[in-house]
Amino acid sequence: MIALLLRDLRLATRAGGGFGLGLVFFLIVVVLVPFGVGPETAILSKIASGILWVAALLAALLSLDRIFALDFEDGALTLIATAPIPLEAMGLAKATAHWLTTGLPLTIAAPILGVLLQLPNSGYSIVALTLLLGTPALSMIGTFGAALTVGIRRGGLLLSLLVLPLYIPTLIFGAEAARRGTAGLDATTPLLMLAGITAGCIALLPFATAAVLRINLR
Amino acid sequence: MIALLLRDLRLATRAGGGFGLGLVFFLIVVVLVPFGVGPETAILSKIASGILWVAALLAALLSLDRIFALDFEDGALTLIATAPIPLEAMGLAKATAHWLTTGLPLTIAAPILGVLLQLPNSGYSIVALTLLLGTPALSMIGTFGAALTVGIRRGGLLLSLLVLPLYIPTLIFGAEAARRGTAGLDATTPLLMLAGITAGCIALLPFATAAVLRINLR
Amino acid sequence: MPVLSNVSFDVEAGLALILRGPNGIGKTTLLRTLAGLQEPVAGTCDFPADQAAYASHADGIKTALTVRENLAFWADVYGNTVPDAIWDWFDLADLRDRFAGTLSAGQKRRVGLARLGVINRKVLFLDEPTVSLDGFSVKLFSNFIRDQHLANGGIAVIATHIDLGLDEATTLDLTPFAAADFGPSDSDEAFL
Amino acid sequence: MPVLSNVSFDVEAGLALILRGPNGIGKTTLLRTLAGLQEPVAGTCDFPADQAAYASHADGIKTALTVRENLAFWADVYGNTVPDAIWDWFDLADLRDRFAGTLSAGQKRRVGLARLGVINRKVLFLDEPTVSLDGFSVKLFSNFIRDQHLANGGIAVIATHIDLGLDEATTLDLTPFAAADFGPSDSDEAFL
Amino acid sequence: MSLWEYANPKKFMGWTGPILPWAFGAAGLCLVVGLFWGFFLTPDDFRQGSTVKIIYLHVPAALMAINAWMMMLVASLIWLVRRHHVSALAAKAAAPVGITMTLIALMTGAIWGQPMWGTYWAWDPRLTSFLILFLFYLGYMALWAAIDDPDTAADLTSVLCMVGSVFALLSRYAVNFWNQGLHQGASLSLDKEENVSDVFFFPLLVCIAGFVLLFFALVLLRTRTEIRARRVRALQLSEVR
Ligand code: HEM
Ligand SMILES: Nc1ncnc2c1ncn2[C@@H]1O[C@H](COP(=O)(O)OP(=O)(O)OP(=O)(O)O)[C@@H](O)[C@H]1O
Ligand SMILES: Nc1ncnc2c1ncn2[C@@H]1O[C@H](COP(=O)(O)OP(=O)(O)OP(=O)(O)O)[C@@H](O)[C@H]1O
Ligand SMILES: [Mg+2]
Ligand SMILES: [Mg+2]
Repeated sequence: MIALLLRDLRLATRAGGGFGLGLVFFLIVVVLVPFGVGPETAILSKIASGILWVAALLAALLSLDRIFALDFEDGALTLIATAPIPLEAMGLAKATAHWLTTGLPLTIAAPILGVLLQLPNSGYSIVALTLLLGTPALSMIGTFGAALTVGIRRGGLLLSLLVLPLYIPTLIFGAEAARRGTAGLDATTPLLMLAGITAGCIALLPFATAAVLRINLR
Repeated sequence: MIALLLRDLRLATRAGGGFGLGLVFFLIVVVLVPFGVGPETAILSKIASGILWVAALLAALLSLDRIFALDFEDGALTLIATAPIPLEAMGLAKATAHWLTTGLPLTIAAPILGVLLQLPNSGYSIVALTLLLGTPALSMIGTFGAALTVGIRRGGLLLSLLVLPLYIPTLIFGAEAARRGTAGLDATTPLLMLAGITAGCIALLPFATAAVLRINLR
Repeated sequence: MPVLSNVSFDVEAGLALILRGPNGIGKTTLLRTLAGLQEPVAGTCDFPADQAAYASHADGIKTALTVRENLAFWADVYGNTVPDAIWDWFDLADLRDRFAGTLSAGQKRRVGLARLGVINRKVLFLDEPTVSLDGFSVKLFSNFIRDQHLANGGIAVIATHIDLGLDEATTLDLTPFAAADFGPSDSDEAFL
Repeated sequence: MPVLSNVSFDVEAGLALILRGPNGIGKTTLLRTLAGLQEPVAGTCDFPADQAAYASHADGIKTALTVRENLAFWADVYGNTVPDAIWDWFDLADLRDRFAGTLSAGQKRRVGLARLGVINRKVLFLDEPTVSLDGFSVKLFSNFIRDQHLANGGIAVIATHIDLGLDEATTLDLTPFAAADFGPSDSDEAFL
Repeated sequence: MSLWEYANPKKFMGWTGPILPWAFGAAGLCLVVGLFWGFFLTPDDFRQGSTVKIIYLHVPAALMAINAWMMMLVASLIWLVRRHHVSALAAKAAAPVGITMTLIALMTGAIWGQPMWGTYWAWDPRLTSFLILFLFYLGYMALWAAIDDPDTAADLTSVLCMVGSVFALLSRYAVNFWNQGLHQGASLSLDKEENVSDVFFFPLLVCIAGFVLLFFALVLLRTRTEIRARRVRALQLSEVR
C-alpha cells in the first residue's frame, strides 16, 4: 500500500503528472469570478468564502478522473487487483495520494487567493480550517466516484455528475462554517458536522470503492 | 469535412459519447453556487448573470479534451492527418461539432437555469443572446487549446490552464454585456466587441489549430 | 455468453501449456477467467489462487517512470526485491534508467515481461506475450520461462500465435471447443 | 537523434518491400518518416505524396460505431464508397453490424486493415500489420496485398517480424544501417 | 414454491400481463375522481384563492418522488442479495418515473411559488432537497446508460443507489440546517392540529391513491419493456455466430 502511495505521488510530480494543475485551476476559477460578477468589493467580499469553497470543490473534482483511469488504460489496475494488496487498501492509498496532491495544496493556497476575492480578515483562518477538515472527504468520495466510472472511456463528465450530489453535504457544512466564521458568528455546529462527514467517509467509503472496483474489473 | 462533422456528432450522441454531460455540468455548477455563497435572494440575483457565464465557460472547457484526445489515442488523428482533408477544415469541423454539442445546448439552457439563481426578469434574453454570440468563440479557442495539448495523456487540466487566459476577453465582454442588459443599461459596446471576438476567432484560429496539430503529429 | 465449452486440462508443476486457436476463439477470455478476472459461466479452476499472475499486452508500464522504477514498484507490491539477474534475462541492462515512454514497442514489451521475473509467482497466465518481439527477444522470453520459471517448479499457460520453441510445453488447440452455437449466457437465458 | 543512416531503396509499382530488423532498430521511425509524419534528419523520399497512406496498430477504429460505419467514414473522407467485396477480402461479412468495441483483438485488427481496401491509395506504409492475427487472417491480408493492391500497380512498404508469404516482396534488413553512435540530433548539435 | 419464483422473468411477464390494464384503469379512475373533486367541488382557500388547488398535483407527485427512490433502493438491495434480474430492471424502470414525479413536484411548486411567495424559486430547504434528489436521479440514470454490460450496470447502479441514499439523507439534514425556508410543514401528519381542513383533505387522499396506482402501473409497464429489451438483446447475441 505504501508502495502504491509512493508510486502515485512520484507519478504525480513527474512531467505530465498533473501535480499542481488542480491548484492552477483553483487559481483560475478564483480569477474568473470577478470578471463574471463585476468588481464591486462589497459583493465580492460577501461571496468570497463561498466561491473559494466552490472553486476548491471543482478543482478537486476535475482531478478525479486521473485517480484510476490511467492505471486502467495501461492495464496496471488489473495487475494491481491480482496482486496481494486488498482492494480496500488500494482505494485508501489512491484517495490519500489524491488528497496529498490536491486537497492539501488547495487548503494552503486558499487563504492566499482569498486576497483576490476581498475576503475579510476574519475569514482567512476559518476558510483554511474548513478546507483542511473537508477536503479529505472530497478525496474519499471522489475516489469512490472514480472507481464507479473506471471502465468508461473519457467518463470525466459522467464522473462529475455522479460525484457532485454526493459533495453537497460537505460543501454546505464547509461553506456554512466558513461563512459564519468570516462573519464572526459561532461556527461550532457546522464544523463538527464537517468533521463527522469526513470521519464517516474515511471509515466507510473504502469498502464501497473496493466493491465497485471488483465489479468493474470483472 | 462534412463526413467528419457527422461522425463526431454521431459519436457524441452514442452511448458514452458525452452529449448532454456538458449541460449537466452547467446545471451542477449553477446549483452549487448558492450552497457556497448562501441562499439570500438579494446577493444571488446580483451575481446571477456573471455566474451563468462562468459556469457556461467551465462547462465548455471541460468538454474540450474530448475534441482530439480520443482520436489521438486510437490513432484516428494520425490517419485523418494523412487523409486528403486540409487540417484547417478538420479543425473547423471539430470546433463546429463541439459547439453544436455544447455551446448551443448551454445557450438554450441558461435562461432556464437563471430561475435558480434568481436572475431578474430583465436578464433572460440578454444572457441568452450574449451566450449565443460568445460560445462559438469559446469552441474555436478551445479547439486550438485541445490541439496544443493533444499529445499529452490526460492533459485535461493542463488544457484548462492554457485555455482559460484565452477565454478571459470573451468572458469580460460577454458577462459585462449580460450584466448591463440585466441592469437595464445600454449594452451595445460590449455586444459589438463580443461579436468581433467571435468573428475574429472563426476567421483566424483554424489556421493556428492546423499549425499546432501539424507540430503535434510530427 | 459462452464462448468455449468443455475445455478441461491439467498442467503439472514444471510444465507449460500453449493455447492455440484462430482469432476470436476465446483465448483471452479463457485466460482472464483462469486468472479470476471474470467469472466462468460454468466450471471450476483449481490451483493456489495466491500463486497466480496474469499478463497481457496491457502491461501497466508507466511511461513517466524509468524501467528500474517500474520494476521496483512491482517488486514492492509483491514484497520482493528486484533480482539483479533480471537485467540480463531480458537484455534490459542498457535501458535500466531510460524512461519507459521512450522505449520502442518491443523494448517496452520486454519490460512488461520482466515484471514476471520480479513478482515471483508460480502460476502464470500469459496472453500473447511475444507481440512485437523480434526473434532474439522471443528466445530470451522462452529461455526465461524454461530456465527460471518452469525449472523452479512453475506453471505457465500461454496463448500465442507463434512458435515459442518450448519443449516442456504441451499444446492445446481450442478450435474444437468453440461453444456450439454461442447460446445466451446464464443471465440472458432467463429472458428467453 | 539519428536512429538509422544511409538507408536507401527503390520500390517499383506492383512490388512490396518488407522491412526487418530487431526491436528498436528504427522500423517504426523509418515508416513514419516516409509517411511524412516526422521529418528526416537528412535525406529525401520521392513518391506521389497524395497517394500515400500509413497504418500502424493504432488503427483509429471507433468502438462506439459499427464496423460498417467505421469503414464508411474512411470511404467518405477519401471520397470513395465502401466496395462490397471488402467484406469477403477480410472475412468481415458476419461482423458488419457489430459495434467495433465488442470485437476480439484480431477481429478489430482486420477491420483496421480493411480500411486500406477502402481508401484506395497506391503507396502503403504498414507498421506490423499482422499483430494479433492468426495464420488464416495473415493469409487473408497477404492475399489482399497481392491480389488487390500490388496487382493494381500499388506499392507497399511493410515492417514485420513474421513471414507474410509474399513472393512479390523484396526484404530489407535494417540491422546494418543502425546509426553508428546515436549522436546528438540536428537541433542539439548547435549547442555542442 | 417460494415467493421468489414470481420474479422469474417469464413468470413475471405472465402474471403482470393481466394486471396491467386494471392497474392503469384504477389509476385513471382515482385521478379523474380526485382531480375533479379537488378542482371543482372544493371552495377556494380564503388566503390562497384558487391557486391552492395545485396541491392536488403537487403533494402526490412530491410523495411519489421520494417513494420511487425508496422502491429503487429496495429493488437494488434485492438484486445485490438475491440477484433477481427482474428487480434490477424494476429499479432501472422506476428511475425515469421517479424523475418525472420530481419534475412535476418542482414545476407545480414553482408555478405555485409565483403567486404565493412572489418568486418561482427560493432556496428553501424543501425545494432544495428536491433539486438534489433530481440530481441523484440524473446520475443514476446516466450511469445505467453509460455501461454496456447489463449485469455490471445493475451492480454499479445498485451500489450507487445505496451510497446515494445515505448522502441524500445527509443532504436533507444539511439543507435544513443551511436555510430555514418558507415552505409548509408536513400537513398530512397524524397530529390533527396541523392538518389542512377536511374539505381539501379527502380529495387529496384520492389523488394520492391515484398517483400511487399510476406509479405502480408505469413501473410495471416499463419493467415489462425492459424485460422485452433484454430478451431482444439475448436473441441478438445468440444470433451472431
Ligand atoms: C419547486 C418548488 C416546490 C417543491 C420541490 C416542493 C416540494 C414539496 C414536497 C416534497 C411536499 C411534500 C412534503 C411532505 O408531505 O412531506 C410538498 C407539500 C406541499 N407543498 Fe410544496 N414544494 C414546492 C413549492 C411549493 C409552493 C410554492 C407552495 C405554496 C406555498 C407549496 C405548498 C405545499 C403544500 C401546502 C404542501 C402540502 C403540505 C405537506 O403535505 O407537507 N409548495 N411540497
Ligand atoms: N464485449 C463483448 N461482447 C460480445 N462479444 C464479445 C465481447 N468480447 C469478446 N467477444 C467475442 O468473444 C469471442 C472471444 O474473444 P477473445 O478476445 O477471447 O478471442 P481471442 O481468442 O483472444 O482472439 P485474438 O486471437 O483475436 O485475440 C470473439 O468472437 C469476440 O468477438
Ligand atoms: N522519444 C524517444 N526518445 C528517445 N529514443 C527514442 C524515442 N522513441 C524511440 N526511441 C528509440 O529509437 C529507436 C527506434 O525505435 P522504433 O520504434 O523505430 O523501433 P522499431 O524498429 O519500430 O522497434 P519494434 O520492432 O520494437 O517496434 C529505439 O532504440 C528507441 O528506443
Ligand atoms: Mg486475444
Ligand atoms: Mg515499432
